[in-house]
Amino acid sequence: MNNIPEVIRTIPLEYYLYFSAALFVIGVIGVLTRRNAIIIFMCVELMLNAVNVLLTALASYRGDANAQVFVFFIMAVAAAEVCVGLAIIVMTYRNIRSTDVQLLNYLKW
Amino acid sequence: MESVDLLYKAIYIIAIFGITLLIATYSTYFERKIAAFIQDRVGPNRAGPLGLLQPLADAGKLFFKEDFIPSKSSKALFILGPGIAMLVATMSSAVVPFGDNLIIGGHEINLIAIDVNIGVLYVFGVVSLGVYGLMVGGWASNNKFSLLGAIRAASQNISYELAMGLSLIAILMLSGTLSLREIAEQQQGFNWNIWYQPLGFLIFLVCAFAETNRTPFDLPESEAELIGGYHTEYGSMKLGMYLFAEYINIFVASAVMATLYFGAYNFPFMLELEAWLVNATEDAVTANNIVTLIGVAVMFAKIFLFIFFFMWVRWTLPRFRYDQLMKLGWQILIPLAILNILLTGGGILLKDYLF
Amino acid sequence: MEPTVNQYVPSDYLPIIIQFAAALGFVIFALVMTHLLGPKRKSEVKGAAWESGIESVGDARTPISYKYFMTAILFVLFDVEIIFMYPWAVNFREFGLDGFLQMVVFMGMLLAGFFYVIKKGILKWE
Amino acid sequence: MTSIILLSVFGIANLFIGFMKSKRILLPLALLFLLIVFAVNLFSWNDTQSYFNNMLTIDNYAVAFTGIMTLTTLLLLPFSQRYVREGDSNLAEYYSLLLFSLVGAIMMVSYENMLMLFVGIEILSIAMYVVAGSNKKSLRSNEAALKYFLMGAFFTGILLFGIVLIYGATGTFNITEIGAAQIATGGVMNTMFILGLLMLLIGISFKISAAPFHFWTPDVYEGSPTFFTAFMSTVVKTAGVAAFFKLMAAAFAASYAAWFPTMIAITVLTLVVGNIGAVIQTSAKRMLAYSSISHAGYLLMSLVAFNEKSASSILFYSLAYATASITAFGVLMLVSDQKGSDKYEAFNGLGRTNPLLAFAMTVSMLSLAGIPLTAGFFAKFFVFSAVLQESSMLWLVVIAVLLAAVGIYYYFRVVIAMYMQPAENYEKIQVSGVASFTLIFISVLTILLGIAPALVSDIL
Amino acid sequence: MITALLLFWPALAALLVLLIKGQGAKKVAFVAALVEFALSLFALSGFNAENGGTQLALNFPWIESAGISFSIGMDGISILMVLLTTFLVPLIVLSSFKHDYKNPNVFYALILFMQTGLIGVFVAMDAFLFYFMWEVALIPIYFIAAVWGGENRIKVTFKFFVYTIFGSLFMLAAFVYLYLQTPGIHSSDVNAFYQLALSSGEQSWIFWFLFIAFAIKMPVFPFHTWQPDTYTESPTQATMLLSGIMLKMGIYGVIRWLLPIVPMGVSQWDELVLILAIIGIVYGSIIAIRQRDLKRLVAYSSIAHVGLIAAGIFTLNEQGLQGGVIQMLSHGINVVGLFFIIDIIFSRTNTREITSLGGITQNAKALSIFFMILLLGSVALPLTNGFVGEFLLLSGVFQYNYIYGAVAGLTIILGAVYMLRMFQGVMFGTKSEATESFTDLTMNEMAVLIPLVIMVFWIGLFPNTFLSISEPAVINLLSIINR
Repeated sequence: MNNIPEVIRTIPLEYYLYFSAALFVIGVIGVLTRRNAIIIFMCVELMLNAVNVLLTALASYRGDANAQVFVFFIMAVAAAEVCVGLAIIVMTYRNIRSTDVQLLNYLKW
Repeated sequence: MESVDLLYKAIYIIAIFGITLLIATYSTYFERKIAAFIQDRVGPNRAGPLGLLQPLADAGKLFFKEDFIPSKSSKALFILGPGIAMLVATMSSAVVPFGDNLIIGGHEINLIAIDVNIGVLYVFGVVSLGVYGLMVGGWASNNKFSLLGAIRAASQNISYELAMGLSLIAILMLSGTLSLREIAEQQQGFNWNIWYQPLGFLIFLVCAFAETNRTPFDLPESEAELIGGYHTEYGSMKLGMYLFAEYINIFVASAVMATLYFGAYNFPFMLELEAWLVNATEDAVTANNIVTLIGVAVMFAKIFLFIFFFMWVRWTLPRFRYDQLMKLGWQILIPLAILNILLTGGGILLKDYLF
Repeated sequence: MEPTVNQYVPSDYLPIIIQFAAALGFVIFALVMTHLLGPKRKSEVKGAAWESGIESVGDARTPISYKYFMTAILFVLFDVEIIFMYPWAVNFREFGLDGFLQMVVFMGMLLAGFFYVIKKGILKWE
Repeated sequence: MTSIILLSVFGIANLFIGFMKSKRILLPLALLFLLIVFAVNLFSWNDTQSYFNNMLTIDNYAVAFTGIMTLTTLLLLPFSQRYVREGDSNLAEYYSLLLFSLVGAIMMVSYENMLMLFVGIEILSIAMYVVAGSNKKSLRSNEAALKYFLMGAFFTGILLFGIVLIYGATGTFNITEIGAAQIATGGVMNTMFILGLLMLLIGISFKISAAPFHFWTPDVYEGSPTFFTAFMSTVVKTAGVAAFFKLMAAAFAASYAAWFPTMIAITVLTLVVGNIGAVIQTSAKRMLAYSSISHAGYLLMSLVAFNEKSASSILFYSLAYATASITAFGVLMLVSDQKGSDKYEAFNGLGRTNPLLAFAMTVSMLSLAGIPLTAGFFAKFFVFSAVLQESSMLWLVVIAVLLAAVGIYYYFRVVIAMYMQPAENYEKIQVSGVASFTLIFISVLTILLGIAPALVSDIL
Repeated sequence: MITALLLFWPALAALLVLLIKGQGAKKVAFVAALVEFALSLFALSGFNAENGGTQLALNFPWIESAGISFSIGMDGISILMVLLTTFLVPLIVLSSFKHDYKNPNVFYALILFMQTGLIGVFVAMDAFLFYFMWEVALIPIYFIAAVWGGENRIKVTFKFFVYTIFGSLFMLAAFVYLYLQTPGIHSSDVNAFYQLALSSGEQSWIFWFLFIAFAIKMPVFPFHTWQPDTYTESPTQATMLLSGIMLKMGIYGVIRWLLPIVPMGVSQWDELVLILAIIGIVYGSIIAIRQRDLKRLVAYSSIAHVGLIAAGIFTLNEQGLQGGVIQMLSHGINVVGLFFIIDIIFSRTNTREITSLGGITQNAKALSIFFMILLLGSVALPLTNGFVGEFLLLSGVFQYNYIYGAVAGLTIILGAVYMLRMFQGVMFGTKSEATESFTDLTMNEMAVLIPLVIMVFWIGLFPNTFLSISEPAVINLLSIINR
């Protein structure tokens, strides 16, 4: 029996790295290819969570609480972003009845 | 964990699962019986002795009804909705300790499905997933009543989740752990949290009612306004699952309340009893097992009490208005919960500094 | 996080999978069974959304009162703030008075936001 | 630190004051708040303090930039008269958001730990997402907010991943320790570190709208209400560049060789895109948006120069650019409110109808173009001299000089419109007293800095 | 101190003028300009002509940390330029009295403000101050030309502005580079620059950076394209300022800031510059011959004259430099006079086309005489001011290279051709519709022309008055160049 950081360490750090990198890349690809604002936003959240996974793994590997605290902050900030972001998306939706970002071309990209 | 332990655990989990389903099934029966009792009538009495087979008959009926999906709905989500609701409901009992250690053949078995140190968070997390079941179902139905019901349910659930979370904080400050088993262990004997947290319990209780969409908080399905609420379009076992999930939730909520505030499997003079039994039987293992089993019984007794309470309230109180409901959740319970935290914190500090 | 007295290994979480499998199994079983057992008769009227017997009008997916939406957003915000309190609450005794006062400041901010929201009338229904 | 606390408290107080019936009190009150913060901030001069276990360090660098950003906001506020006049129900919220975002900005210039950098950026950005869409009925505003938000969140993700990779490579979030870690390892850097560094660069480049991550800027700046565009292009940019430089100086000085090629490419691209982009615009607002990109390029120049002069040249440039931009956007706001257009033509005849506005605008355009007698000249001068310190970067200065000459073209289009083009109607634009006073003040300040730059340039 | 007073008085006066509403502004401006002239004479009285170095200097730190100081002072060349400025500005103001410009207060304030810039350029002994003043002089003239100019003014003046700024940014870059080469805590003082030991490669590119800036201002072929249009479209006062004084900034810049700082660069490229200058002479003259518009004609003649000055200066000998200095004065006086006369003609006939003019002599005897004198000065007839300058310049060029000298000598012949053609076309012949009721000079116009004509003869007859002032400075400069 051992404690959680040690448990996390039973899996090599690289795996966490690859895993979170994969998540992150999926998020990036999603942002770049999708047209629905909400899905884009969810992909962004996926990116943030990839970061969180990696941070947690690193924190355990280094026995450093700083990284865990960082995760907390990312979560809090992500929540704030969700609020503002959803509000913006809803506001736009009420005006154009769609969440397709391609429909928004009143300004040149 | 050894495979034998795992086996025992699996048996235990299946057992609890079965018990959960059983209790949920029979809750419907008791609900009607209690309603009848309160309204001074007989209640179900045809199927089997005292109508005891009534739930089975109901279940059978649900199974044999047409598995109907409205043409304009989103098919996949329509099926997913009740599935999620049911899944989530049955998952949440995993971290509740129904009893202390049972020692069988030298193996010590904790009477808790999953003994993790984040039990409270687990319950919280899983329960809040329940909202998805309602939302998905209501939205997938593509029916205005369903949608409105689902949204009402969702906003009601999340509103009361805040107060619930805040009221839990006070408990955590007292116990210093997130593990439900440890919280239960700390309430050894008659040292129940309810004595320290009456206000917290009250808040939690109200929130538990709201979370399970029980009267007086059953606005999502208030027949007069919204027909069936989120499950207007549902039939057959899919409807059954929503109803089932509700009763399972009642059961889990009762279990959690019992664990957090009423000492779980602890009962007064528990240690004395065990000491006496060790003396009497001269076998620590047997004594332990006997006490544990009594504890399990006590636990279920407490749970049943709460379930009864749930039903009692249902047939006693009228339904809230929606604005009253939201006002209660946000403007009364949340400040109260914060006040409770401050009082608890102050009390603990005062105690630590003075004594 | 502080290592706790009781220690855990990944396999401690195995029971969750068992429980999940059991729950999932039951759900799938029930859904499949009811699908197989029940009769199947379709008709246009039956397939339409039920709106108190009146013919259904338009699509149900219309925007509804923004109040619900505001509630959801506020929930996200406050819930995260509450989550912040959990580690603090668990380690409350360790932090002692200092920690308590810091949390009072935190809750002060929270309450300020809360009262702002109330005064703004966002939680006013009807 | 006091300024951070004060701003937060004032911001909250402002929200509640907003519930009062009269909205008239809000503007004076917000000005008063900022004045207090500005004054209090100065007390920290030469009094370096660390807070929160070294997560924030209020040193002279931070105080100077805080001062600039507070001053900028202070000078910008009088131009919100439109909202005051129309009795916008969210006026208090706008002010509060500005105050809150200033908190973020201050954190960005005083961080010692990447966590604070991240939090600062987010506090700033989230407030900006909101204000970008504050004109709820306008589709342009909606679109600007949505784009800004989606892109902003996306690049925040990249920034974060960069921070985490750097943490993975060095084991710390403290920028000084990161710097020390590289020296300790003899500047050896693994893939993780390089990747992290690259992502950091991308993330921050986005925030200061450096090319090729600038694409959002013109749209967002054009779509947002002009008042907030002005805030974005001044305070946000200043904070971004100051944070960028602090990061590079403290954490990545040892790996200069690794990021220098990337940064110099970004810088040149930014200069080119900003200036060339501005030339082809027909809308003055959009021109100002592109011009803000180009100014990011000049600011980046002093960053890539990366020597002891960089900090003070960034400081001076930020101040000069901020003062000029306030006037530019302020006058644009007044003009476009009246004429309903933000094209160049809207400025026609302004020299005749409103000599004061025209004069202030001229001064600001001259300053933006970097013509002597204005602060903008010395700003460019300090930047160029910082870059020329490194003789290998002469070519960069040549490019910048050529592009600065291009800049004159589009800035003067405004001046030409004001003084030389006939207007359709000569209707005087109503300007409130406090706005007029601010314009005069800024013009005097711009010229004063253009004559005696030592007032500011020597403090760092 | 007197230098600082000279520098700041016009700026102060400009602020004062700005406050005056209505046409009274011009009078105040005139008085202020006269005061400035008196001040410059006072400065001259305190000036020691024997000394080749900087006098009446003032130096205090400006941007202390950067070693940049507010350093002003005058040597023989500077003071002549300052005198030219202070002499011409009151005349230019006076010449505008018959016009009623709108917003006169702004107009005259800008002129006075520009004077500060011009004097600043001539007295600056610090590179950045020089650059600063260079631009300070540019902005007012841009506005004067752009706001009060002719139909095409917007495009034309903008071209002018961008051209000049473009060049001056190169100058700035070069200055910054030089500044960074100075030892210790850097300095941008002119003497510090003189002492730099730069490699020939550095000198070479610095030369071009600086040269482009000055060449645009002068303008030397092929950087002249902004000039004829700008002269034509600007109001006459702006044209006078541009051609009479501003143009000299470029030449002065070459003398003060180019030759002594990068002598090696100069010796590498002076051949090319000379060729350019001489091409400019021939080109300007030939184009001038073909012009029908009076203003354009004088504008192109200006290119030719400036080409000669540039050629003379780049010979790097004493005759050339002295000739350049004296020719700057002469050209300033002549060209201002000519433009004024063109303005007079234009204001009475509403045309500047040579073909639609003619026979003015019959109505305006006095005008004819003044015109003739200025014109002869311009074509360098002996006894006029033009002769002294051109003689010295040509002899300088001859010393450098016979062939160049011979080609440059064409300027006199060609100049005579187009000038006399112009005079003939405008003044003689039959009266045209436009000149039917031509009136002679007014008192006011006389008051402008008389001082100019006096100076034409003064310089022509007693060039030593001025040559002696500049000689020590030129010798001093040459010693620095040949260090």
